[in-house]
Amino acid sequence: MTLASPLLLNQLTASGVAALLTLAALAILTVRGPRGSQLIYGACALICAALACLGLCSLFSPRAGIAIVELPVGLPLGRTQLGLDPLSAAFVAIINIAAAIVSGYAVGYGTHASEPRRVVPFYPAFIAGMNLVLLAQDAFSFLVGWEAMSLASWALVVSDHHSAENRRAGLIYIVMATAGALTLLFAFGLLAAHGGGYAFSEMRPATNSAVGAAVLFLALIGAGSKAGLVPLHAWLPLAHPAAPSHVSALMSGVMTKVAVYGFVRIVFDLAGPPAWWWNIPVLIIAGLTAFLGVLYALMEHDLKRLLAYHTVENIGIIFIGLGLALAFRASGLGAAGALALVAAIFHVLNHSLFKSLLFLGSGAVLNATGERDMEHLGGLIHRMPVTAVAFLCGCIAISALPPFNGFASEWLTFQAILLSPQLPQWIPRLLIPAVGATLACSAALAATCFVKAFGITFLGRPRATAAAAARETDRWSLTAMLIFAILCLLAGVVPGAVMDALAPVSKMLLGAQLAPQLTQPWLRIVPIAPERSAYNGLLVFAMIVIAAAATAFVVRRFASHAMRRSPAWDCGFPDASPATEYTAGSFAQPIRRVFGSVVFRAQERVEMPKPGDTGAARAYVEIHDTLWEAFYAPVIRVVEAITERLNRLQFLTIRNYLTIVFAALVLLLIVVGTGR
Amino acid sequence: MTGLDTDIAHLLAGAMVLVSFLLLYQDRMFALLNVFAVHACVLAFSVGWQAYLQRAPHLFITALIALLFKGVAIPVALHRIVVRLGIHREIETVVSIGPTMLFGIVLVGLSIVVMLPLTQAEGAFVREDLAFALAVVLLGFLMMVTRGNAVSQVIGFMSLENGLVLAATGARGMPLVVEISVGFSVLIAFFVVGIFLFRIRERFDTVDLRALDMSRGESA
Amino acid sequence: MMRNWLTQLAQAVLVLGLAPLLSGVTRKIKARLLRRRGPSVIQPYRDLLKLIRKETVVAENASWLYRLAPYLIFAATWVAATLVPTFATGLWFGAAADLIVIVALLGTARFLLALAGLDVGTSFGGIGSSREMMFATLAEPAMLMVVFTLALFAGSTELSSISAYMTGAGVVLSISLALALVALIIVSIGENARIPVDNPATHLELTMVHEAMILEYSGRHLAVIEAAAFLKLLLYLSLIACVFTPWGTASAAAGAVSYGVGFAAYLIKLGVLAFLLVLFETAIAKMRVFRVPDFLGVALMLGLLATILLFVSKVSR
Amino acid sequence: MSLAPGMAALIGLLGAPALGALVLVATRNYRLGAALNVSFSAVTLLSAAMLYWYRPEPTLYLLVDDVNTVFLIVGALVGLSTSAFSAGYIAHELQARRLRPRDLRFYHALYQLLMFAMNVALVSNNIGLMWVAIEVATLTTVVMVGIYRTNAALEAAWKYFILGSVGIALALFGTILVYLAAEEHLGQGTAAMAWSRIAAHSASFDPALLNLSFIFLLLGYGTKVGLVPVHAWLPDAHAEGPTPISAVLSGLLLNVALFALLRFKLIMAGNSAVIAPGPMMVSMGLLSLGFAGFMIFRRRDIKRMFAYSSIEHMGIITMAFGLGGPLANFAGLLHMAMHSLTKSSIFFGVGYISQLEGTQQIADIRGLTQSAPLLGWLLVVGVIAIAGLPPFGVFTSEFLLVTSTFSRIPWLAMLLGLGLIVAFSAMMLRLHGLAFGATDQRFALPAYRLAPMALQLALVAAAGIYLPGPVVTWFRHVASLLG
Repeated sequence: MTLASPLLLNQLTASGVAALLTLAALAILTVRGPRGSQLIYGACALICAALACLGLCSLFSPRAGIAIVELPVGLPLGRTQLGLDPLSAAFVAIINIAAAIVSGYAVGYGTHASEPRRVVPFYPAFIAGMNLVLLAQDAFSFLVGWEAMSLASWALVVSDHHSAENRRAGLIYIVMATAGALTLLFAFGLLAAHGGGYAFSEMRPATNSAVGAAVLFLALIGAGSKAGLVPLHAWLPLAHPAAPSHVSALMSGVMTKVAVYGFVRIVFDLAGPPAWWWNIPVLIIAGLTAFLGVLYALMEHDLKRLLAYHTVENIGIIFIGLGLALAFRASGLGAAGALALVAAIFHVLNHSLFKSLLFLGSGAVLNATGERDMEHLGGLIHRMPVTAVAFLCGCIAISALPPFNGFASEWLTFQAILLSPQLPQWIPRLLIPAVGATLACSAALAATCFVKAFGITFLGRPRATAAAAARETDRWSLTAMLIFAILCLLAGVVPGAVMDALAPVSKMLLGAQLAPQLTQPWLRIVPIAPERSAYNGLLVFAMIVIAAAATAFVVRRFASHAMRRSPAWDCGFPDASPATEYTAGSFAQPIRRVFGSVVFRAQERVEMPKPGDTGAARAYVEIHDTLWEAFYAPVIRVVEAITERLNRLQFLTIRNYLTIVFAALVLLLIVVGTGR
Repeated sequence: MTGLDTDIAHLLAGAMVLVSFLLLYQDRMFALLNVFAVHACVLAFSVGWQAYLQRAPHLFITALIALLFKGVAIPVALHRIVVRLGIHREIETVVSIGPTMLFGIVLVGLSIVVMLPLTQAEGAFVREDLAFALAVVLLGFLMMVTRGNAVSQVIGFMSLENGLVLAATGARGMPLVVEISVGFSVLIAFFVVGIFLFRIRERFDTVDLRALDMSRGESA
Repeated sequence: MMRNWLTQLAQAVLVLGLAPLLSGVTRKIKARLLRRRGPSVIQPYRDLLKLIRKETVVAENASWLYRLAPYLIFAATWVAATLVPTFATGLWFGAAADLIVIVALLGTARFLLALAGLDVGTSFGGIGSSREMMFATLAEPAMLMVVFTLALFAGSTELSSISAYMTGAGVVLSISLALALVALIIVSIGENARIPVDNPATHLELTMVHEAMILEYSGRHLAVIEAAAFLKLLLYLSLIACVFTPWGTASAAAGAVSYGVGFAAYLIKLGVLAFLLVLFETAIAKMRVFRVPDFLGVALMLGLLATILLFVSKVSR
Repeated sequence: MSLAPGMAALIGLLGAPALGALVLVATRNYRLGAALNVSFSAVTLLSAAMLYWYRPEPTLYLLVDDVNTVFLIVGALVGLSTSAFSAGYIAHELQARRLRPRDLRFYHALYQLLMFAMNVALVSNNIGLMWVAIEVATLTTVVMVGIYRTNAALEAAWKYFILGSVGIALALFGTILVYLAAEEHLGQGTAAMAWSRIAAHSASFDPALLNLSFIFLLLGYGTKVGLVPVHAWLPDAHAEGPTPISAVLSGLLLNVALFALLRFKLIMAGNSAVIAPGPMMVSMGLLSLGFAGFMIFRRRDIKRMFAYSSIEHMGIITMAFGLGGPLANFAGLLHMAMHSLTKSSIFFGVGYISQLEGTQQIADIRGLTQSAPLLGWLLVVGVIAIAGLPPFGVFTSEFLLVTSTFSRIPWLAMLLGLGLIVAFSAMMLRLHGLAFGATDQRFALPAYRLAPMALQLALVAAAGIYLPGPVVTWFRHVASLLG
């Protein structure tokens, strides 16, 4: 159906971005207290909702080519070009749905900010920056949006600037973000040089395989560092938790998706047809990212950092899908490529939903208890029942368990992996099953991790007074979280709708698309052929509900209704003190034993008191951030060494400086004298 | 002009290089001052000769400045400063005389080498005048670098600047030479006065630049 | 269509009915092998009924999750079990969910069970949950690797198609298939808390895993969870039966006779498999907890090996 | 007879500061002096702006073309806002007893003298005259740097003076050589010193002489530009002098010296036989960029830190011009203008900060966004702008420079990017300490005194978002002139 002319849609979207920017300016001037920030957040929610609708409309509106909105601003030697093609339209829809709901949450949550003026103005600017990236059809405005996104989020990260930890996070974040942007700058420089212009339309024809390869690696570094690919993820678990929780939700659930968009845009759209080996680096890095991300998460006891590390894992899953798409595309297997790509973008949507939900939940917890450390939480399910329900949905979804949405996209990814024998080359055919195993492993680990996250935080008994005194959060927040939970379920139950919505994207990027799914009987999804594989989320969900209901009914019908509350039995010697509960650390101990000793050089040490000594025995756990020690510490050491050396030049005598000048002069004279 | 004229100009230029070497050789403050006076006088003669050759009367002003200001005034002033500061002990050299001289020779060689590729159209003599001027400049610079004491550094700078004036006058019909030489005299005056000021303000107990570097903006 | 409906329904009821019997049989055989007389094979039914009639004791700080979990666990397991063709393929519901979904459904059940174990906040519940999840992190990928292998053979993840392929002429005795079988067996031992991974009969606290999670449960809740456990065992055995010994299984459009045959064949297969399982169990001793990862890791490696061998050897279909 | 508007503009441009210098020596009242200072600078700006439309006839001594008009206008603009800033600044210095009214007379007079000298240097067509003007400018700044007469200040001035004079001497030698090269073709006398003539005929000059001369000019004027390794005077001079002078140094004097360098580069470019000046400039630029980037890490003095940042950006600009080509030149030109505006405005902020905090030590300053919100955030904005992040003009120029370089010489662009990142991280490291962190101090600073800073930053932001068409075409034309 055509709802409006694409041009009009693009103009409206652009004006939506402008509206967000004006909102930011307005916030600087007006916001003083909670009231003002509530208004701003409300407005953000509305604008984002509108933007999401626009994105959907232009996704579904049939188009020939792309209607460019040209603005006279921007690059002096070019013109700013904005517009939505199916790819950007899909992402606009995805990020703005999440952003809208998060803004709604912020209406309630944002009132707790101690210094709203450090948060509220940057919030709309942040969203505006992300939308600008998606709208941009030329390199300059793309990078402007990219950097605006980084800057605004940096300001939000350091908004609570009193803690040195946050300042450090902000520093690492902004530096790595800028480095990434620089590599993207290189990529665009290459493309522009070969295409003869900074507009994407001019770059596309530049199909030179060497250039393409270089661009692939640059994009992998540039966009990958923003998305959080290992080993460029270091900033992510520092920065995301440091920001206020609704911002963390945006950064983890939404901003990383913009990075994924950047990668797809550059590699699939601009870099020309892929060579057969392009998928190899992508798949290897993606597999590592997925696996290491979840392992790091398992070692975390800080709720928000745990979630941040899971973002790393999910980015890995998404990039596995993208790598598969690259492989299939290179071998001309259009349908398979479409399947992989759809799976990846579907997972983008899912992650933006459940990760935002989980961060909002952690925000609610943080707000109610003032605690991010799970070792001090527990038993919140009694005091925050609604939050608990929503959070549980998020946990099941991110653990890729049916009938929620996380499973649907991972199922599709598995189906894509199973198509890889069709590939002619040997290396991918050997690599991809290994990647599949990694994917399966990380899915199982994720389940473990979220049993820990939910179990330790919400179940059991409170481990600290703060947790015991917690209160359920405000209505706005609860509504937002419940909406997210419902969306997670919906996307899992009718995945066909999403897949059909993403068909134009795969058509645009790969020239192939999956068969329409909504026409299948009983709303099942059939990626390739019904006798090959099919999944029907709706039916599975219905069956579980019916079976559970039936069982419950039967049991209640025939069973004795007598029920008694009593102290826990605990094999006969229950201990009242919560200290005897299983903690996050002890829950993760088996995993630490199995994987950690290799990956983290983890060591456990127990100090037993002397016989007869009544002192307590102490257990120490030592864990190394091996990636940091391998990749970042050396760089820092080198820089320090260099600065140490060079710094002496600040403290020479005038005569020494004269000597340097003299030396330079003589040197140049010699150069010229012996020049020919 | 006849060959003899240019030969004389040539000779004077060569003489300046020689005197520059003498400057490098000195290790007594007063001797240094006297030699510099000679340096300035030779410059004055060469400039005057150029003025005569080029029929450029204004160059005589430059010559006069060289003679009076650099040949007399500055040495006298510095002499008094040296006495006042009581630094008429040996000049502490950063690099000892011998190597300095050797390096000086290398520099002269270098300056000739770089002048060689000049096209013949210039005329051999201008070319070698230039070479000498460059040599004087470099030697002056060398002196600034190898002497650890402000007064001798001033002298190094002035000999460097003499080389410039030599080159400027050697270049036929170059305008603004007078202005430039005046400008430089101002500069040198600054220099001397600076040293003098530092002394009488008693901010630095010695004008040895090492001491001058004591107070750093940011102490390491 | 209608027939499929009925088969499906019958199947759902059948697995529900057979599951306790299977456990009863295994216990009986085990007892015999240990030279005990052992309880009657219908003892599990009696246990369930008794439990249902008993008063339910719920720990004080147990939450709604604790009381809801048993039903969900049971439901997920049951749905998964009904997805596995027993006596007839071409189940109507089979078209809606494939082998991966079955694995994932069991994952859901495990997830909820682990949460339930943590809910009361006792240390034993914690031990159980954390160890169970640790086993799962190896067992689940191993299972998925098996699924990959089968799927690559049959060019489908649908159980019906797979077993159809296995019966068909195209099947070859391949090393991958053997590896997959071994992996699948190891996984099913681990998943069903059998020796050497875990001992269903133990109540020695420090060694128990599955029992530790359900330590606090009693009455009807316990009954439902036990039923779920029975179902799980049945599921795995009939999965092996359906994939690796598909003979006799009736096809979708077959007549009543072939259904009868299929049913008989199914019972026989179950009996044999149960016997083998128990034989294995009695033959070896239980492992230390931290030896188990190696045991399951072997399964994972075998599965991966099987898959890769296929990927390399096989032309795509 | 009526006076051509171009000539009138020129007279205003040179006359206003000259007259200003004379008048200001005579004014005792420092408030009046400050006011006069501002007004004279305003006149200068007006006449500079007039030059954009009306050009006087070029003579052997004076030449106004598109190239130096850019420098003139930017310079006059910075000069005006700096004078406005210094009006507020010196008042505080008086209260703090760091300066006496008598100093201010000199200060203001010298300020105008400096403006005069720099304008002369920019409009002079005669390379000798240009040299003289730059020497005068140097000497005036030397005096102004030493105006506090503290140990550190005198030492900085002394260092600046000695290194500067050596630089001047080298530049002179280069000038003489250029004259010699020109003299044999253009005849003796002034004609052979007129840049326009020389540039026009340099093709036939003796390449050896030109090579030699360029070495001396590169080192001589490079000293003024603050290129590594002849930069040593710059950080101390910036750190110890009064902040307005730091602003003028970074915002103007460096550009003037760079302009001189450009003029001679054009002469070189005219002759095909010479060794290309580009590589030398590029390598010195890169060296400065990297060196300054690393040096910023360990700076303890806030003004010295930004001084090093000036070295860094001068390196970038020199590199851009050294690369040549329309795109790189455009980028260099834009970067030059943006850097002047941004850096001077940063120095305004730094001046207030050091006055409020009573120290220049970075370690003693923290939480500015809390203690003085407006000032603190302006500083953050300024640093972000100078660090080359959007939506500021510096980003535009760096975007153009990096992309164009990467497409031509990838490894060079890599080095450039590396230097940029190093410098960026260093700046950010310091900024986090300065702008954030808990503090219980609260400063009251009237907003209007921040007007110059805010206005310039706004200008930079505007330029980053939208550069008017005429300006673009103008800059492109200049870029094409710069070859």
